[in-house]
Amino acid sequence: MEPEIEKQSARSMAELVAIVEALIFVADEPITTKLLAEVIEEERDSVEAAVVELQKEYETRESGLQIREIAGGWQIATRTELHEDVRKFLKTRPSAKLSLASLETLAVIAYKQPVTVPEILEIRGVQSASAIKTLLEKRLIVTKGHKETVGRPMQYGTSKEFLIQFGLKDLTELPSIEDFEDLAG
Amino acid sequence: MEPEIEKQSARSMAELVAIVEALIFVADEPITTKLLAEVIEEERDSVEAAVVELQKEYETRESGLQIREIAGGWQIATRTELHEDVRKFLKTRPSAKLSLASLETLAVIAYKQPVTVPEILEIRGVQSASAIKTLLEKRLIVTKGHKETVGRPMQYGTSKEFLIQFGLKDLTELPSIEDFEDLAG
Amino acid sequence: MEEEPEQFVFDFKRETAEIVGGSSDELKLKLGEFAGPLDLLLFLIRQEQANIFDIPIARITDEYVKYIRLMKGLDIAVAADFLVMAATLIEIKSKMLLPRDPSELEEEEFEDPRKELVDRLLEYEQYKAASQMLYERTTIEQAVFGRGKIESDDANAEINASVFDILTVFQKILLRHRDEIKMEIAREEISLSDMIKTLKRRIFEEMELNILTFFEEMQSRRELVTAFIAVLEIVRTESVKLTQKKTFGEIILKAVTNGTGN
Repeated sequence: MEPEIEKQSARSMAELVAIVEALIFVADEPITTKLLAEVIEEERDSVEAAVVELQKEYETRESGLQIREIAGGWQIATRTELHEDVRKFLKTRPSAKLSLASLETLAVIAYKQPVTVPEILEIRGVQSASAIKTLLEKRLIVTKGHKETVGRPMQYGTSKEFLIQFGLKDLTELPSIEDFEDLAG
Repeated sequence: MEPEIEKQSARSMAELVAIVEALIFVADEPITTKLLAEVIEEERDSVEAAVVELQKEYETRESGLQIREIAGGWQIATRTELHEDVRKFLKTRPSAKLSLASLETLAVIAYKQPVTVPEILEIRGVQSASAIKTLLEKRLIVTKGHKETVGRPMQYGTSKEFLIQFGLKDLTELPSIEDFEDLAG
Repeated sequence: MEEEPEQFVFDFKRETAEIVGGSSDELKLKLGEFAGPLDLLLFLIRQEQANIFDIPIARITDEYVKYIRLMKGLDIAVAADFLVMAATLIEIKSKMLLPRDPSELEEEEFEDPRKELVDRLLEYEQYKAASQMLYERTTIEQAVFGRGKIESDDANAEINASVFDILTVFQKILLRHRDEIKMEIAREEISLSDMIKTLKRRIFEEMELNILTFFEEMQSRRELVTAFIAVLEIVRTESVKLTQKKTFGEIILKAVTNGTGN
């Protein structure tokens, strides 16, 4: 006896649409109808119908999002008309998220400020130019005038934005290494 | 002439709802009304109204997704009822829970913040160093500057990540500690 | 199949934690996880079905001490805080045994030796209940999922940094820096006379030294050559002899003790 015969959907169309929406949403990559059907154990035809229904729903309510068929699978994406605003947001979003290189550079600047690029290089052992650019763009660091030494290199320090994003009242609130020594155990 | 005067929305409510939906979607962490308003250059009130409208829309169409207010911002997430299918697809298990010691330490920090290590010891009756380290590593707590007392011990408080992981809008959403009184004895 | 235990790493109702008395001395212990001495104490009070405001201190102290002995017997490391509590309990117990000063008979002036402990237990119990609430919240929260990755995420990195991360990273940089300096120092070539000194010290400290082991410690070809010359030099001038247990066996440098060394 084929198990297929017993595979009768207990889900209504609305439920099917909802679960399909959730799965497309959590997937890291476009998800195929086949995979959707396997996961929720439904017929491919009904899954396909549910996705099409969902797609229509997004269109009729003029959502800021769309259900897109791409690379043989389904995906939720922002609507093309909104790309300008989306791009603007992506560019300006304040974020404490940093790459490791930026984080390292920020750490050196935070603890050694005011500090010049050659000094940062000395401590980190690698060039930090692009990290400094990123940090300036994110407004986490600011320039602190030239150092009165050969070549008068620019000095950098942390900004007010840095304090806000890291929840510090002032720089004295930066923890020191000793502060965490008790936790080492 | 004040530029403010010109700041009149050229967007209809439907357009506002759409753009707000798109931005909440692309943001990789809860996005505040304030930031939304800044990016699209609209009044906070109209943005707030748009989000509430969006939230209603998701509810009435019984979407598989929901608009949630969390950690002071807005987020799109799957609906609780669908967790079994979603988890099956993601092949994830409920992630490892915190130990009893870490949870207790977290509870003390959440209610007593800002609080120092000796103060936590006083309440729990046991050293909490390794629990604090775990909580720091899991980003559930952050340092809150030094306490101006003998030894200037470091103070700790809960983080935004704490709000996110425990599904809280803000700290006031925590039930008051006195509410746990009648459980005694 | 394995998912169940993961979901409940511990049980707040603590139905599984109990001390089970076996036959004679053979006590069996079903270990519950106790978050601290106050936690254990609360458990014992509840197990004895005692009133928290009128703790039968003698009985609870006995139970507490018994439990700690059991843990020790099972080679479970007992944290110092548990021992501190045992001492506190014994102290309270002895205070309770002291006859009350008749002049203090008025109830108001009489301070119950248990009071401070009771207050602490009550406060602790609140936080324990709060931690259960947190536990439930995160369990519910685990049923909610955020969106999958989208393209624009890649542009935004990576580490959601806190002050703690800044410090940790800075510490790592300092360590890395120090290691590099150490390496640079090590890279400087050691002179022949220093090498001879090192070798001599090693032979006289260890009585005999495997030549291969010594050579393996060298960090560069130049050092190795210096070490080789040093060995030749020392055998020629000092009271040291080369021995080899069998042909092609290990070569050992030995100090000549009943010295005829010049």
